[in-house]
Amino acid sequence: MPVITVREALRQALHEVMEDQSVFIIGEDIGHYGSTYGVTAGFLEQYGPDRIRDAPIAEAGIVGLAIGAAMVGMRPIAEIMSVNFSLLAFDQLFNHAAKIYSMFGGQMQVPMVLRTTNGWTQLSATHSQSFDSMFAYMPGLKVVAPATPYDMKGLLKASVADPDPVVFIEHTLMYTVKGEVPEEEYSVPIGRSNIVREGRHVTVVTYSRMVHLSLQAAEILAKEGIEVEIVDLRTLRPLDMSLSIESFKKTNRGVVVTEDWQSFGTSAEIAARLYEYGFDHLDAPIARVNFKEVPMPYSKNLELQTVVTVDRIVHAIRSVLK
Amino acid sequence: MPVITVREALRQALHEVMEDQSVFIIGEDIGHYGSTYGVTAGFLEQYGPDRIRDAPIAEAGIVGLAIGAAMVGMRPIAEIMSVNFSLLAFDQLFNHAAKIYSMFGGQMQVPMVLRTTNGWTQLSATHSQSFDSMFAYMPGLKVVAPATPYDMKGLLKASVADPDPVVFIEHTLMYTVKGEVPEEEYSVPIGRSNIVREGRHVTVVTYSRMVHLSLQAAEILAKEGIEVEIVDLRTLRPLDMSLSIESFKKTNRGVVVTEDWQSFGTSAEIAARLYEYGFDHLDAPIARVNFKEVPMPYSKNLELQTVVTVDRIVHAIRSVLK
Amino acid sequence: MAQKTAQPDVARNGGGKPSAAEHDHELLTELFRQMVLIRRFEEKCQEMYTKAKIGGFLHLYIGEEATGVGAVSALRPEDHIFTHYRDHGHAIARGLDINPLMAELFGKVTGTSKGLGGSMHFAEAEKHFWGGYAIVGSHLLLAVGVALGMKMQNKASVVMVFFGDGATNGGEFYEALNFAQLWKLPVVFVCENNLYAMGTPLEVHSSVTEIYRKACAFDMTAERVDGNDVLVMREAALRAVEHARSGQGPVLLEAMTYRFRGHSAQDTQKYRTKEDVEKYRSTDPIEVFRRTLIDDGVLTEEQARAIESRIDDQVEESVRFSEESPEPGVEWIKQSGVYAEAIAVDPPIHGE
Amino acid sequence: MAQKTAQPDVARNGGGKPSAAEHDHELLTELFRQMVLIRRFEEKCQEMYTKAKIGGFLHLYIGEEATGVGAVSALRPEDHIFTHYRDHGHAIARGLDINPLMAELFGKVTGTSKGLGGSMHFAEAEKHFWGGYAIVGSHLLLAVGVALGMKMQNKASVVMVFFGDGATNGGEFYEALNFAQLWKLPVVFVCENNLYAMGTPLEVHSSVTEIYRKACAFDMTAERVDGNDVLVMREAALRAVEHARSGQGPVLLEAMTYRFRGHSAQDTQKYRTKEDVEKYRSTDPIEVFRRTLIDDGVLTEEQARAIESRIDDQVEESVRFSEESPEPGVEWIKQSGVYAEAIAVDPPIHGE
Ligand SMILES: Cc1ncc(C[n+]2csc(CCOP(=O)(O)OP(=O)(O)O)c2C)c(N)n1
Ligand SMILES: Cc1ncc(C[n+]2csc(CCOP(=O)(O)OP(=O)(O)O)c2C)c(N)n1
Ligand SMILES: [Mg+2]
Ligand SMILES: [Mg+2]
Repeated sequence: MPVITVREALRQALHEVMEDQSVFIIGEDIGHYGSTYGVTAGFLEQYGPDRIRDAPIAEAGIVGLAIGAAMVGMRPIAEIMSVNFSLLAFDQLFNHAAKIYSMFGGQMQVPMVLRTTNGWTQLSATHSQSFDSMFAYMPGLKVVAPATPYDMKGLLKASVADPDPVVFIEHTLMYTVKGEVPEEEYSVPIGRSNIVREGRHVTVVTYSRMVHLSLQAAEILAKEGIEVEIVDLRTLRPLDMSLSIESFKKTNRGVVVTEDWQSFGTSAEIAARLYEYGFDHLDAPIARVNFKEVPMPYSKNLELQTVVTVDRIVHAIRSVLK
Repeated sequence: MPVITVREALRQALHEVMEDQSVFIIGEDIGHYGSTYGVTAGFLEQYGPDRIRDAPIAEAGIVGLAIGAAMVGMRPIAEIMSVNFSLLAFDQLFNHAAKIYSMFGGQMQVPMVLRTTNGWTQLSATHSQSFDSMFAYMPGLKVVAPATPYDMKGLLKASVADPDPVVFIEHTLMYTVKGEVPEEEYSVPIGRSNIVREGRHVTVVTYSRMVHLSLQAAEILAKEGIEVEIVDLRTLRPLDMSLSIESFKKTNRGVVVTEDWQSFGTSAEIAARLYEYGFDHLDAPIARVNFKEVPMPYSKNLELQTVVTVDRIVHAIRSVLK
Repeated sequence: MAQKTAQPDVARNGGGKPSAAEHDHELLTELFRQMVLIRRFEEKCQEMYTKAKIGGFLHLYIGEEATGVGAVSALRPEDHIFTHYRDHGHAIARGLDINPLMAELFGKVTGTSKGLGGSMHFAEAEKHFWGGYAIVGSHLLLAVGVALGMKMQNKASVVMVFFGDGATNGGEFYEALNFAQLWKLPVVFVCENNLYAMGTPLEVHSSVTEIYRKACAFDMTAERVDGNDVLVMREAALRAVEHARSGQGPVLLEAMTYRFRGHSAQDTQKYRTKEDVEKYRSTDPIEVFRRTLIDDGVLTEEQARAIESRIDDQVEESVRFSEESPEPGVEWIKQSGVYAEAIAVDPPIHGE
Repeated sequence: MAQKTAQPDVARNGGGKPSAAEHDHELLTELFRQMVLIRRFEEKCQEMYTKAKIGGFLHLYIGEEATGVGAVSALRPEDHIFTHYRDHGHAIARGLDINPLMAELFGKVTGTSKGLGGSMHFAEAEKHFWGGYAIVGSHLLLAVGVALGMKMQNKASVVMVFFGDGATNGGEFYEALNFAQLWKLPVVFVCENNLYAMGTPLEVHSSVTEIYRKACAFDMTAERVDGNDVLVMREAALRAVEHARSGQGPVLLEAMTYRFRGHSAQDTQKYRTKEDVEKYRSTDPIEVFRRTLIDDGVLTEEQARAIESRIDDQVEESVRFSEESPEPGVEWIKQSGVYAEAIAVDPPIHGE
């Protein structure tokens, strides 16, 4: 199987869905600029300005227009350059995209995808956030946050095909991550978690970029004979906990690794459900590994002490095995 | 002690803080209209349009202006008529109010209060939400959601006096709730939970309007000899779990009651922390009682099946005692 | 190097008041019928609200009927409508049957939104009536999105979107105008300027009180019209729709009107005097139009009465229909009511 | 009833290009010095960025110096400044010492924001330089808020806020203009129109490309000026500041300028040709002003060189200062670094 980057996997998915004439892309600097993270580079030249719509800096507008177009049969892919700017579109996303289907008694559908990206690297407080838990909190949205090139491609295709609004969360530090992607067409269903490493001593539940760091942590611990099982949630809403709970029932120990703030972040719900459904199998409190709860500092050293590192994951796993 | 409503308690607090000339109120329909929920009725006449600022329907503007004014020594109280419209101000609140202190290395403070209100009563999907978990997720904000007239007054006064931005969450169904409020001046510190009913069989952790429903549930169960201890968190950020955990260590059984959606809502963090810190005292999984996870339906019966009721709390308490 | 702002391209002046007699009598009668139907329907709504048959917020359009009826009459079936929470008038003008509308208010499954939406969320997708929205100003962007979708599908349909004067200060209004003009999308923005945003007077909330002039920031065609004259409103809407349909881009119409009732059923109306309201009531757009029709020989008094009494029966019937209708089922508070394609997961995420 | 849009109240035409000789030589020299300091400082930034001494985003102001220097020179110490992420020029023009600025870029505790903010978040509260903000258009509302605070405190100070052409399509821009005009607040909005929002050309992102004309929607005084001529810019800013200070309300200035470098250090500049950039470079505002000063006898070539060489030393010194400075301590990633008044709770909420 060809080994390609996350960026290339996303590009493949987008090229494939663009075959459907109802699909178009709307966002800032996706065209003339050549795409902030290179995902749509060359698309303007290939598909023209009608379907690759360079938008003004107006995030509410971008999402609102996508919703409207979706209501009348288009399949818009709206891109918000970084998740930090999505706050400006929260009203559109939560009060409209998430509500229109049920509020009007199922008369209308909003088959749109909102692509956006988490991330950090000395970008300071307003450019290094994660709002995963906010998106995932909202009934009416589907929320996807894949980790591998395979899942990126497969889930992006499923997201575009889905009749409901999907928030598709990427990560700036993952575009160059490589993995196998088949040449044949495929898609990955929304709402299905995945075991990415088998083990019997401890269950790590995670998603997005933290899958890769967790795998690294597992490698380190494997050398000491600690076998870590890792579940990649892939989708946050609906949240498929079945494999995680099954795994937990086997290992009786759990660590939740998420790249956001701990309190009221995604790890809270994930941990709560592990406790609830794994109740009879609790050998130790479940550890959570997350950002320190501070606006991200610019200073490199402070930033590295704020984010999640392989070391911190290793440490947390050890702690639950004590 | 005089018994007054939540509305009256808020009015008293606002009148008292208005004695400080740097305090002013900005919001929609707080003046000419006479205030949507009556809290600032008569204030325009008493304090004039300079300090009671009827604003255009521009939530980002209202919050943004409040932040700016706070940076130069004012103590603005911004009112967002209903929390559902606060989404339009999330960028201002999260990217500015919450960040300015730390992002500039402590040079500036943002002593503002954002008053807003949760609630429902056949207002349908976009007018019946709670974003408590979103506010509480944000480092840099303090988040307060009192339940009684006493706490409303005391915490509003503390919020206005606080040097940091405070989100102060009220509830449309609580303005007429009555309780004792002393005539002497007082304030209630931010970040301190409170035991509102003592009991030894089960710990209910809750806040805001759910305190009252939980008290009613406790009354019902008391008749069967079940003694429910109820902790009112009062503040969501910082989250003081000490009393809840202490109580849990005594009762070994817990129920978290919050008036929002369950997944990724406030009950997730509260439950996760009870599990984490009460780990050695777990006799049963902790129950969570919340909204059904759907956009709120207009139809009255469906709405009543979606929201939290005393019955559902009673049922949950019984379930953890089994 | 300082420059003067160019004049926005203001649409032709509507000229004097169009005379009723120049119009097709059937059309005139239909406009009259619609206005009366809206009025009587809403008077019944108020009554049912008082009886607690209707809950939530109730924003009545009473006094503003000429605006909605005149504007919507300029549209073709393939055109599209978006509106705000004060949506009864637009729905009825668009020809939505009042039985499902009243049933919606009663929260019944026969309602136009299955009882899920209520007063603020009337909709009928098949009639391209895309619904009432309750976040002020926010639906304008959806309307522009529909226009974009139509343009990309090479359809010549126009989107008309209604909103209030208060909706022209929030950012989404301006974003919508810029997108529409930038991409020359066929949108007719109809601002119903009733002089108040809830209880906040126009001059207290907006730096420019002639709302149509806000279009100048986008070089958008704009016009202020008397929204209380159904024929003036219709003429202006016809011009605007033609402008949009012919590919010349969007238009902003400002319709001057007035609401006779409170902002919602909760409103104590401290912000205006009874005399203010009475002044406007004395030129009630329906009364004035009725008199014109009779004076111009379009209708006789008896014919007018007959129309009114048929409408009263129809409204009574809508109440009966609503009373007898069943409530929506619990499937609406399960994931199947939330998603077009619900995904079952284990354990269920949703506390079911 | 259709009406024409009234003309916005456009400020007096700045007239012809002000001649350098008319001005105080000390002032002219100072303007020159500031522009050169910004240029050399940023050239050093680029060098340090390449050496990975500086991280994150780096948005250079090179080419636009005349705008910031001319505009800020119109302010008094008691006045206030807000700006965007492209903030180095405004900070230096405001007189912030470049040692803490460079140290900020190095992420050191001696930085102007203690190393917490980086390039996009220079600030010095004591100089009323309220900081660079990185959410496009969003800081305009804070600036209006400061103006409101000042007015309520009866202070005659003016707030100047900088932003790009791309920032004039988002809703917050319009909300800010409406609030400022509605409440007649002393704000000077300075749009730095450098023809691109990142890589999106002006005409692709904005329906009206003469940005100053957007003020017409608020009847706001507005003017377009040559932002590449420091004296023209200064004159226009003086007029605007005077207008604002005297209680006549806000002003929108559109400064025409051009950035010579990419949007940020990551930019591959596919959206414009090398020739485009060269054309502008040939009239580099610093070069042109330097030549004028020498031609008009304000400075000799030697004096200009002496200034430049002092600046080079100063910039070198700022690097040395930054290298030698310590990093911020871990107290900044505890609650004490997040809140002016941190509250300790048990167990700690914050994973500490
Ligand atoms: C974003 C937002 N802010 C506030 C409200 C509350 N609200 C509902 S209607 C209204 C007044 C709207 O006035 P206008 O736009 O003039 O329309 P009208 O009701 O007069 O027809 C307000 C403030 C809301 N629904 N949405
Ligand atoms: C709300 C928001 N959307 C997008 C971005 C990403 N972004 C940063 S700068 C920029 C372009 C801004 O262009 P302009 O306002 O013209 O300023 P310039 O950089 O040209 O000075 C964009 C899109 C952002 N920071 N904030
Ligand atoms: Mg109005
Ligand atoms: Mg620009």
